Amino acid sequence: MAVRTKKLINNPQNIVPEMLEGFAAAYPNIVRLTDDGLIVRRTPKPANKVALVIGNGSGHEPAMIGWVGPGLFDVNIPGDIFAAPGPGRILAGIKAAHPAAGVLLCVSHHAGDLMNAEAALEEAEDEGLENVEMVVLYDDISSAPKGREPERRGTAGLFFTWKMLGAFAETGADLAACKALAEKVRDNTRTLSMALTPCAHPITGEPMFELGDDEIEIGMGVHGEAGMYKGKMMSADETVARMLGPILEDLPFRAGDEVCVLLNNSGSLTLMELSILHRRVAQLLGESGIKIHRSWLGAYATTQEMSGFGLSLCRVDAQLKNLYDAPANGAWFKSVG
Amino acid sequence: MAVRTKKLINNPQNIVPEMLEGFAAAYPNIVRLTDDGLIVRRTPKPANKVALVIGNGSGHEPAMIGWVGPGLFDVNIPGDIFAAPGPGRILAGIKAAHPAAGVLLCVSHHAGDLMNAEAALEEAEDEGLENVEMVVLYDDISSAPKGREPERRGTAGLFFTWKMLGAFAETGADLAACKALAEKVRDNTRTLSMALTPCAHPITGEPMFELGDDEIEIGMGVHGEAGMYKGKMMSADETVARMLGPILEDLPFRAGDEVCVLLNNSGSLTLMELSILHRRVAQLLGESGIKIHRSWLGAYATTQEMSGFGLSLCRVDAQLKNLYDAPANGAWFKSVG
Amino acid sequence: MSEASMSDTIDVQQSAQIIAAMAQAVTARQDELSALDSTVGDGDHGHNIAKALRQAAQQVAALDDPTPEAVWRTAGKAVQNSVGGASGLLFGAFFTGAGRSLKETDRPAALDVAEMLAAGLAAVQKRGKAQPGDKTMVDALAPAAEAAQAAAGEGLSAAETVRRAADAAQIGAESTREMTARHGRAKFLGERARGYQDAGATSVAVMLAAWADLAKGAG
Amino acid sequence: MSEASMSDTIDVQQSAQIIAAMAQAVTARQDELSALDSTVGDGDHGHNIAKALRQAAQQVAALDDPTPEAVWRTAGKAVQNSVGGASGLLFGAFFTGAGRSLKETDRPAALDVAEMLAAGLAAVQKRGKAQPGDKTMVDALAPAAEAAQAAAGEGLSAAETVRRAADAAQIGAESTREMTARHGRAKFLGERARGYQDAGATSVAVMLAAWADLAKGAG
Ligand SMILES: Nc1ncnc2c1ncn2[C@@H]1O[C@H](COP(=O)(O)OP(=O)(O)O)[C@@H](O)[C@H]1O
Ligand SMILES: Nc1ncnc2c1ncn2[C@@H]1O[C@H](COP(=O)(O)OP(=O)(O)O)[C@@H](O)[C@H]1O
Ligand SMILES: [Mg+2]
Ligand SMILES: [Mg+2]
Ligand SMILES: [Mg+2]
Ligand SMILES: [Mg+2]
Repeated sequence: MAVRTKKLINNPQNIVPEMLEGFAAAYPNIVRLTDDGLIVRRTPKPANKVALVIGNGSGHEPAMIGWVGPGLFDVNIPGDIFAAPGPGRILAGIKAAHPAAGVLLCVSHHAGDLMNAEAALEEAEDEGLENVEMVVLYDDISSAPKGREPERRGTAGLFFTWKMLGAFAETGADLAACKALAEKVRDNTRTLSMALTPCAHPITGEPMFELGDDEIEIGMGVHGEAGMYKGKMMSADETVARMLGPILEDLPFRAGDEVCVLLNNSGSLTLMELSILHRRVAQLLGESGIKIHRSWLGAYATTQEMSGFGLSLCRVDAQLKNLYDAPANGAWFKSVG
Repeated sequence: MAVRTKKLINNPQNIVPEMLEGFAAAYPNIVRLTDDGLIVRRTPKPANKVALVIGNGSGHEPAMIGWVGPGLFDVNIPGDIFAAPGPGRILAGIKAAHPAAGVLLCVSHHAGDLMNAEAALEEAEDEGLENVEMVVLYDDISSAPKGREPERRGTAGLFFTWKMLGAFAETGADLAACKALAEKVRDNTRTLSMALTPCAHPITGEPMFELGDDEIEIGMGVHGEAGMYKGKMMSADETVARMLGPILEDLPFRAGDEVCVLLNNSGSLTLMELSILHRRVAQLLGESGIKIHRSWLGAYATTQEMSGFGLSLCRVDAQLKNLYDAPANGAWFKSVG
Repeated sequence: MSEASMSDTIDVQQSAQIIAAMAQAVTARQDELSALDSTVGDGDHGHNIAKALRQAAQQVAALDDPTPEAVWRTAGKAVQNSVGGASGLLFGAFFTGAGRSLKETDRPAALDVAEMLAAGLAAVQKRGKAQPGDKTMVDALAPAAEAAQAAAGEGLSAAETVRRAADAAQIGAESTREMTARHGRAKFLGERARGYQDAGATSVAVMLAAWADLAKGAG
Repeated sequence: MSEASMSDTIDVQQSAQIIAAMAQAVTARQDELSALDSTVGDGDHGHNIAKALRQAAQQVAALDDPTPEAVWRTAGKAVQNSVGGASGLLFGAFFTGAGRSLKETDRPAALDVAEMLAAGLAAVQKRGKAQPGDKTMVDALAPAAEAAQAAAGEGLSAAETVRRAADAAQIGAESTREMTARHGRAKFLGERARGYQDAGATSVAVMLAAWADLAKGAG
């Protein structure tokens, strides 16, 4: 099985701080690393705009350190590898974003992220911080059935919320509006992911899950959490067909709808493969009468060097299209008009 | 050894055309796929500006299909996997770019790329095409000793020429000036690359070279061509030290110089590892009195899912810094002011 | 070790020693705990809990003029913020909850132990929403708290109370092998999680055993 | 197969057959040729040359009203543009060069064969700059051209001339095993390339052997 046990690191205990230091040294024009290990914008957002804050386990780069910047997030609170930051650190992140016209804490739905965010918000309340709201984001249709969407976990499709909410907050929208927008994008987004090979946990060096040489798994979470289907390797076209069907049914996406498409590389898939996959996605959407507004192919949120991809669709209207096309300038996510 | 033999493709013979179709369908606002398999800008450059054309073997995505767009290339001629396009296709690419104020054909120095480009230029001359020039680009210090620079091969450091020349051509500079600028960037750029694990050739499915479980190779070419050092795995900091020394000596880069840094992911390295590597690069450059203008960490030219990276430095002056910071909007390379 | 301490109350010095002993015990079994987490989770639990408890032991040692309550609450904060994640938050909540129960300090130590475990369990369940049977640390903690309550009620010594709790936790941890998960990453495995012992429950057993060994030595 | 053809001149039908036979032969040995390329190169030579020659055979078959010169030159263009790369360009140059030499058509076929190989070799060397001893296809082509020249000078038949050339190419290809490379991707290997037979030289030997087999059957 193709697990890369070699990693170019120093002491495994220092991965996160060394990564943050090297990252901040590379992009001083965009971000700043604070003494308490937060990634914040080099040029803070004016105080009359809502600040966007997100915490997450590390190991998913470019997410989320690379998504801090104009048109995107204001503060990222990087946790340990695959572990959400604790409440104390989240609270520090919220304070670093203040004073803006309120803080919206975005939470990718995983047990750890949610529990720590809840604890942090209680501490914020105890300290009398005002105008702090939380929005829980999820998209993965394999993790809970239709009708129980709030139980679903957050995966690559959060891309759409990050991008559109980031643009929306720059317009000066207020906290309630920002939260509503995030929910709107979330509720129109669906994702299904698959893996060809696992990755090694950077600290333990062990494979995060097992897959046979001719096996794939569909419905993986972003830490190798089990999916809904484990089976034989298929062609690119068959893989797409197998994944797109359940996605279309779930929302459901219908003829006449307009969508943004994301094919997210979970690590070591190639853009060559993503392009071949996208060919089939575009063909099938065309056959279903669904129009593509924009597609992005790339590694936007990874699970180390795991090879696989997530297929996400977001149904868009005029408002969302505008926000999607707006410029953004994170270190690792840039959009040009 | 960690070779991923599974690839998400259909018929291996159709990889390139299917990739181009899927790519063009994803980015119709930026590129267009012509009937003869060229990737050209959706909105052509005005005829009074020099057009930039490049051909290359496929399999290195995002290079070069993702580098076509405003501020970058005008036409890319994708070849078969790891095989430069033939003279007939290069000639078609040159013609697709015409009529602009001339065409500069950029050649990444590899035997196949150069021989085919030479043959194409002879055909262009035979057909009476005017204002077509060629510039040969190279950067890899491991492929020929100092003093024999023109024998060196082209690797990830060509990034700097692509970016700066792309911006320069947009200013309306004439053909001779464009060629001189490309040579200036090239002559100030040095690269050394290393690999941790090979990749599989997408057509044959076979590993492109061999490396033991605890081995690395320094000085690799972009198709697994042998390097100058094969040895035991080292820490990130040791790897950087081992690679940066020869690079600094070669130009040489000196105290007081200002440089742009590129850490190019050859496929399945993680941004986490690149950041940790960059931390040490920044430290060592600081100790040498060399100032970093900008660093970019990412996968800009890959060798499929090979894991490894290239370290490139480009010495910059005011002109080059300006060009480097100029906006660009390729499908897979974007720069925001 | 102070002989007096274990016999009457959970005092400062002893609290710090308990936390240090727990840190040592999970560090010694770190790889085994990670391995347990690797089939049904992401394989890092041993690393997480060892790092968290070492951090806790350090921060506790650095306190000046602490109370027992402060010692345990400091440990809780340290655990929560050193590694984060679900387990950081929940194990942190356990320590913080246990610490809070030490406000009232005029009880015999055995009752303190029972109260600490009950309060710690309540804090874990408040955050994590897991019930016994859900294949989590609660499956070790709940029987441990129950056993401690019973032992203290019978008038056993603090050392004996902790030993009973530790033994119950061990049995509870082993019982998770037959469960399917309803929380944490393992929940997505469904039936496939059966046959594997829960990592977090095992940590609880290891930690309580370390406490029991220490108490026995002291008492 | 027309018996007459091979005995006097390299005509259209025969030219097309030669190219088809070459395509078939390299396709049959495609994997072996790729394997040769895999240690010192990128392991795709068999794929490249087989695809290129199949393309050439197809395009040649589609010509209407061709001359022998046009057949070989069409094959050359097809090879160059179907796979590209160093080998596409060089094998293409070989066919194009060989085709150009057929402008003069009043020679006996044996002399045509000798001229074609000489002209093909010259075209390859003009583009690739490789000398004999550099571990490339030239190490098969150069002795083949020399052997053909000698055979034709001795007045041997065209079929015998091709056979001599093919045998010389085979020996030449095998001789590359002892060489270090000065061109292509293998050059970066230095001494490490020693011991491996060059893929391109082997293809030349396979192609000429296919021609010789065809000529024997016809002549
Ligand atoms: N909701 C929950 N309630 C109680 N315990 C939980 C819950 N979720 C997870 N756990 C415990 O956490 C353990 C996993 O811890 P760890 O591997 O350190 O964290 P992570 O899952 O973030 O990698 C599980 O074995 C389980 O005992
Ligand atoms: N400069 C050259 N002159 C002659 N032959 C060459 C030269 N460079 C490469 N070759 C031939 O090309 C062969 C490799 O072909 P192939 O693998 O198809 O191309 P690539 O190296 O582009 O993958 C080598 O085995 C060698 O015989
Ligand atoms: Mg974890
Ligand atoms: Mg090749
Ligand atoms: Mg875990
Ligand atoms: Mg090859």
